[in-house]
Amino acid sequence: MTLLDFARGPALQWSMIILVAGVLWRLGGTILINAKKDLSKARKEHAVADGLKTIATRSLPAHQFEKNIRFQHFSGYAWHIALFVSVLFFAPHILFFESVLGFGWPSLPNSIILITAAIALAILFALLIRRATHPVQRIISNADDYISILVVIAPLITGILAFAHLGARYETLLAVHLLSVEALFVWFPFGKLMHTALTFPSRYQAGSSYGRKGVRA
Amino acid sequence: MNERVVVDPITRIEGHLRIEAQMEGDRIAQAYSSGTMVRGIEIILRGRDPRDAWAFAQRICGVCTLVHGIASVRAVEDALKYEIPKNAQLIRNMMIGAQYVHDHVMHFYHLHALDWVDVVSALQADPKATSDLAQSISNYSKSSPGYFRDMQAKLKGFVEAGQLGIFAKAYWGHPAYKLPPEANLMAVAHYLEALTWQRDVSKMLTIFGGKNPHPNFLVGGVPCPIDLNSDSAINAEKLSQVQNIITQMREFVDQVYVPDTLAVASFYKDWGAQGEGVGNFMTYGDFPEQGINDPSTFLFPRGAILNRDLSNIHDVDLNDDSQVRESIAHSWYDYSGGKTESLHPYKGETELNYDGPTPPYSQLDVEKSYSWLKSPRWKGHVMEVGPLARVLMMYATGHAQARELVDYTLSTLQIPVEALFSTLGRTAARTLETKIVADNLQTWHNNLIGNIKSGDTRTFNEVLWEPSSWPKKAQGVGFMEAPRGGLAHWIVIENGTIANYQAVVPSTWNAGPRDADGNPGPYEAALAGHQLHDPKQPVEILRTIHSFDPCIACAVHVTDPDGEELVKVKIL
Amino acid sequence: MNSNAENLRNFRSRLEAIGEGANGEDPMSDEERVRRAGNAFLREINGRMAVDLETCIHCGMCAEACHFYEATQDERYTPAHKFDPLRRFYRRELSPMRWLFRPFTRKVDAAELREWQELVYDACTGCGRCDMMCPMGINISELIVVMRKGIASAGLAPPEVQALQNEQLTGGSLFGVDAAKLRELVSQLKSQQIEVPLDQPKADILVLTTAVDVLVFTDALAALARIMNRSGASWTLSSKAFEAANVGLISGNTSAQALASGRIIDQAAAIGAKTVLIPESGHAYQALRWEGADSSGNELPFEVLAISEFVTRELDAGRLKFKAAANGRSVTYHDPCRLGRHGGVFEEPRRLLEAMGLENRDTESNRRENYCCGGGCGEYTISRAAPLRQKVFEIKRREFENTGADAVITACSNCRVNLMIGAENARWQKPIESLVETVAKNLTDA
Amino acid sequence: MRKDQTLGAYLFSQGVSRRGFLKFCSATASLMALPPTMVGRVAAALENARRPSVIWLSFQECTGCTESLTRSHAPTVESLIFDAISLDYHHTLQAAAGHGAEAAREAAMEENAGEYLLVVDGSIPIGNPAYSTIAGISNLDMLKESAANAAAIIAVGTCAAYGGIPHANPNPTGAVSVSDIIKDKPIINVSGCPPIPVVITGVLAHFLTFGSIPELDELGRPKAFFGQSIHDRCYRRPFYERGQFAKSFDDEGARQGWCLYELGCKGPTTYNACATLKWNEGTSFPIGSGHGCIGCSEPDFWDKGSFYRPIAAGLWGSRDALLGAAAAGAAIGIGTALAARSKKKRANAAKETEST
Amino acid sequence: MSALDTISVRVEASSGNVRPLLHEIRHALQRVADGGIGTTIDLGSLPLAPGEEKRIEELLGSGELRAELDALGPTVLQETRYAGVWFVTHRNTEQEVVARFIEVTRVPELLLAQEVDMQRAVHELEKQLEVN
Repeated sequence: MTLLDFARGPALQWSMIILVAGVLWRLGGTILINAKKDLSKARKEHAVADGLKTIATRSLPAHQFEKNIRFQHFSGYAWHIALFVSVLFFAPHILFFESVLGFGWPSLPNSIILITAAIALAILFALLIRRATHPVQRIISNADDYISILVVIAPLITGILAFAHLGARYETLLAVHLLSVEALFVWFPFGKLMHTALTFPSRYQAGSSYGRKGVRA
Repeated sequence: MNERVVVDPITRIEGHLRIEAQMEGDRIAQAYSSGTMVRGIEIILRGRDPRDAWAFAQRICGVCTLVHGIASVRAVEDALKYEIPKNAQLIRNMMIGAQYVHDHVMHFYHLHALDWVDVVSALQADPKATSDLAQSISNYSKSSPGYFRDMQAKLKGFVEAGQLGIFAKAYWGHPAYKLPPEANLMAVAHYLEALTWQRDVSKMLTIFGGKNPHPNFLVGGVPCPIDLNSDSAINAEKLSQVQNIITQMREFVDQVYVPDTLAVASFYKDWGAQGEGVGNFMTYGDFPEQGINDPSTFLFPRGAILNRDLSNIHDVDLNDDSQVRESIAHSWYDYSGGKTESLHPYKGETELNYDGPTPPYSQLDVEKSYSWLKSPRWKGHVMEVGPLARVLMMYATGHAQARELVDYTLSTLQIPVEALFSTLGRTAARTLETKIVADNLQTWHNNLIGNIKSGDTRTFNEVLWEPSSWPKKAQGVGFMEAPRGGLAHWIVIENGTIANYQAVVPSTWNAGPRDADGNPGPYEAALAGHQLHDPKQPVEILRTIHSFDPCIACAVHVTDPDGEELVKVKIL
Repeated sequence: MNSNAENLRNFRSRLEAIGEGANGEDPMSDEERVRRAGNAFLREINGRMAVDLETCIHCGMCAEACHFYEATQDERYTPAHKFDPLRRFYRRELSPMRWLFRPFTRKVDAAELREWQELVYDACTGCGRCDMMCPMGINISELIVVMRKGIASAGLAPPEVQALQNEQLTGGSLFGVDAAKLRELVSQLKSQQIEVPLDQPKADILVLTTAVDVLVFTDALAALARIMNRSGASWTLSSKAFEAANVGLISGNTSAQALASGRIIDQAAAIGAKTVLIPESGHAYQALRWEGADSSGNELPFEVLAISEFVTRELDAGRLKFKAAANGRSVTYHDPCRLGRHGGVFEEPRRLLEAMGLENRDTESNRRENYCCGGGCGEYTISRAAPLRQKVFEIKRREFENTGADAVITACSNCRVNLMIGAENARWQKPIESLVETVAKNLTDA
Repeated sequence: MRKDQTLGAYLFSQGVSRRGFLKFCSATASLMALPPTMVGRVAAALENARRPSVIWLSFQECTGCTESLTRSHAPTVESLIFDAISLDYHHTLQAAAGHGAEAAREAAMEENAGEYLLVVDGSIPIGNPAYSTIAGISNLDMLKESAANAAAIIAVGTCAAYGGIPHANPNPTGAVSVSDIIKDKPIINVSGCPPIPVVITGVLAHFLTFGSIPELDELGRPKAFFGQSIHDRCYRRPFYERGQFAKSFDDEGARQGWCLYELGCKGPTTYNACATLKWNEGTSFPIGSGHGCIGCSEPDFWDKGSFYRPIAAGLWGSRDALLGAAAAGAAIGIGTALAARSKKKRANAAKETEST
Repeated sequence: MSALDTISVRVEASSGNVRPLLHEIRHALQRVADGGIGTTIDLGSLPLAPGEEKRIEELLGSGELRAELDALGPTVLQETRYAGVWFVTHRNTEQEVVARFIEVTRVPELLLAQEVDMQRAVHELEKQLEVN
């Protein structure tokens, strides 16, 4: 079995199994440690709506905080959007999603994908350096933070190399790209990449628990 | 002297065939045909995407390089009730037709001719007399004395150098070779001509299918799009290239192949009285005009002839459980119901069960199993398939051109109609149907152009492409007339993958071993009674066997619907 | 005012002495501390917190919301860092993937509990401003409360907090205020023609006060009484349960919190109160309004109102009236965290100010984003944190000055004490006033 | 051409001019995919080249490789047979049969011991020697016997090179490649199903010219032909770069020659010369005729998923596995949550006895 | 539906190799004109789209000189519109194209009489003279 066969076949299959099982394991196991019912009388009964609203509103910082976190905010948005464009609108990726989901969508020209991937990569490097040097980020960082950023960086680098056919034969590059994505899949449920899923319940909770007190969170 | 004559390998065929002939004096009392190679492609096909099946099935054979691909896509389309566009139908007809012309010509010159043509004798020919001979039978342009002189010089240099290569150790000088040196030289020249010609005409499959051998097919149509404004599609330039190829084909068939066949045959009329076989003939029919489900529009009709009775054409139904059945009584397989059972392909089962001698061996034990081929039977009858069956069927059903060609041949050679049922008849039938197909290529090409001009450029029907659109379970049969005879693939599709796949191919019909009742297969029957001038140089065996155009890789196939204990081999 | 200032001076010296009364660390082995902290964590971490602990991405943006970090730029004050031991404990013990995480996650030890004492008591007022910042929507303040609970269970709450907590557990009120002291004040007020119904057997409204009001802001208590009387409600103060403050909530001792709330709830039940009125105290409001029911295990049989809510309601009902356009002064309303961000009372105080004809000029950060006074949640009682507090005060001072308002008004006596101390230390002259006193002053006489 | 005669002398004796010889050399250099600057070296080598004996064995095969050889136009199969090599054994083409055929093989092996070139098409079954025999001899034995004194072996076609279709899952006959069996001879893998004819003859020409095997890649294939992927040299590559893909056969993109990646083309992972040499005298190649590359020159290409499954879609099996994983993950999640709850309960119970 | 949909856009298959090839020829030609050595480009080594080879031929056009060589099949050496650029097509005896080159040189070497051939010619002429 060649490296590519391994990467396309068993490695992909198992990493997806680990991804799916791990995400549900962690999500289910977290949410189901249930909270006691809050016996206090709610100021208003809009907790659910407030929770849902906060999922959206927390995507933007409140005005008064904005100036303090302008860099993080902008860079966070920029790399997330760039990454998602690269991931979701590159034709070969769409084919992968189609194989999983059963449907696809239109792709963007490769030149745009290359730019977005490069943007995402550049920002991620900047953020990696920031994390290693900024006192606040350094003190709250653990191995998870570095592993997580590396498993996101790796597919971007390998993807760009595979796309540009740089450094090795295409199937090797493709295999390495797939393996790096699979490393991401495997790491996903165990590290902070889970925020992709957890941010929704987390924000919801903030919105609803503050909301029942009449506070817009 | 009741020795056993063994011919292995039978060369100038596709695949691995062994003939053992039990002699009684100088005559063959019983002949045994053995396929000595197995790959198990049908086992390999199980569990795969039915849309891929054509590529696997096509690798059953690289000589009839297209037929299994066609049978396979037709099987999948039959199972799924998948309609294909008219252009795709025409292009497929043209590809099949091109394959016929190419394959038959190559068989005649490169596989069969050397049984009748003595290459060494050609050295003695007079180029001028050769030229006269050539011009007397045809107006083919390459027939000058100089042309034949050059050819002879080349051959001479080759033979004198002492390295005979592919011509070494053959039966040159055997008294069975009856052609005069001039005819031999002409045939050798055409042997080489045909090599060049086939390279050119094989391009038709490349234009439509991307390469040859093993062009590409597509369930639901053909992969090549048609767009007169695109360089990347079938455009006017490519259509005219196809037209040139058809013209080139028809020229060669009319001016070289047909005249050569008649010329050579005129020296071997005695072969019109031997090598008949079983007298039963079957065709599935092919070259649809209106779609694969309307056999009445086929160029080649469907039917069965029993005991040479051309007046009574029997209906053939491939889905009927009682018609096509395979026996393994003398094959290296096992059935759960025992070796005496016979099974319809939908229910076919197989377990490899080799009980022959351990290689290296010198003789097979023909009382037991002795071949990797099964023995297919139609309603219990041994049937011959192939060009002779088709020509007889066309003749019997009144196909005008076929009747004309057959009558012309018989009268030219001054042989009776019974001579058709023979080694000679089989070879002649191949030539005649080549002409019919070559002429029809022009018709299909005209129709294709007409259809494109009318605005229809569709070559692929997308509706049932996605496996999600398929029923959970489906089964179907894809049939065709391969150059070597009726071919059918049976497929069972479950949950979008192949649950069972079976091919019963022409050479299995013709080359199969004895069945449970001890009835010999067509090869075996045809060889019985042959007189061998020299058992050490059994050219007679080659003549009759080659007249069937064996394709043994096609013929050997194994399936295993249960998927358990796939291989159980006993080595004695 | 004068009396307030004098009272404050007295109170400050009392505050500085509190810690001395404490015994220092409870005597127990470090293993026991860790075990108890762990048990507290186990009890307190609920599903909501689990989601939050799982979700934190260590972005560090919370630091930008924290006044302690802003004032010092000390990265240890990053809110996400302040609950790090809790996160690690959770990952080792409760996370769905605890078996996988445990080998890679350092165990929390006693030394860390001691280290984090400073971070969660001195350098966190639980104001919740970071909650509003967090892009993941994590309720950081809630997690720090659990941190306090763990540290408290390990006997490692700061001495001042422990001393106050012990006092409340034994005496019911704080800073040496007892029923006798209350009665003394009530009779003092009576001498000023302010009637305070004390220990009425039945009343619709149970009004609470705080030791700080009794000791420092006596005017506030007087104002409260005037308001209540003017509204014509049936109300009483109870000597058995007058203390609204809840040190258990501050220290992280759930038993103490439940005991303090229980006293009030029982007393309210005893007098058949339909309403319990919280005086100007943010955390008291939180303790009873939002956590009282959970502490007692049952829904409360009465409603809990902050005084500003009550006044607003009475105003709307026409039972109270303000003198029209009494002032024309400009003020800045400071939202007490536990009344505002944690309590949902933002607009009533502002409506009252408006109704009184005062121009409210909000600080740039206000309402849900308002900066804490810097000493909330008991922080101001910790002596050693005074320099830190003072740094934080500078943020408030800057914000207040930027409004250009004449005075600061707040609705929490703790905020007021803390701001006044900060102002005094900084020799900053801006008056820091009480909402309830202002209301009382502006009531119409009829 | 006699065996001891050099090619230069032979052509000269046939009346071919030096000019004609130079033409022959530049065509041969082109055929071997050598740069035109190499013509001089080719000429020097060819002049002294001798006609090698070639034994061609067919094992588990379909004869497609031989068919492909007959389609070669440079050199043509006839000039190959008559001028360039002495094809002493070849099932499909040779005149002799049975004992005569075997005698030809034995004679060639004896007379040219250590010098003949062995060409093999088809895989070799080792599940049971009887799965494929010629003249009663198993393929395995015949290969070993014929390889013993060969100068080099050319494994023609993917079956001989890598096991090919008989080797495809589940490999019912235990088929293996030539290099799985022969370890002590130079082996050139000319893969493809079938290989491009001029690649077969190009490799033969290389051996004829230089008497040695060409430079090979890690899979034993001549780099000159298998050095670059189909995708790298495909004329549709610019469409790939622009992200223009045919979405269905016969759609507008397919007609305009857009990239077939989404229809499962394996060009990016397939190394062969189809895109430059093309097939049948440059007529077309699979992609040129609208069908994606099926990857036929790569080992185990049969088992790399459907030919219509895009490379990027992976080979990860069914969605059922993911549903199973989801169920298992959810179950474990629920389990851990329940365990966590009971842990909390025990902690709450412990609180009753704890003094603070 | 926007008006753009009504404009039919025809995208020609293009490997993108034609222009670079012309550039290469230009540079090679400059070298030859400056007295440098010639260049030979094997068209069989270029990935070309269907029709592109024809396009190259059309772009280069045909010039003044055309030579045919009959040795092991016909070879046509056609000078293109651009002096010094030659289109060379080798065919075998069956007229099949075996190789195509673009040669950039003053005279393709194949046109020069070869020394061996001339020696043989001398020899044969002598024989001819002996006979007569």
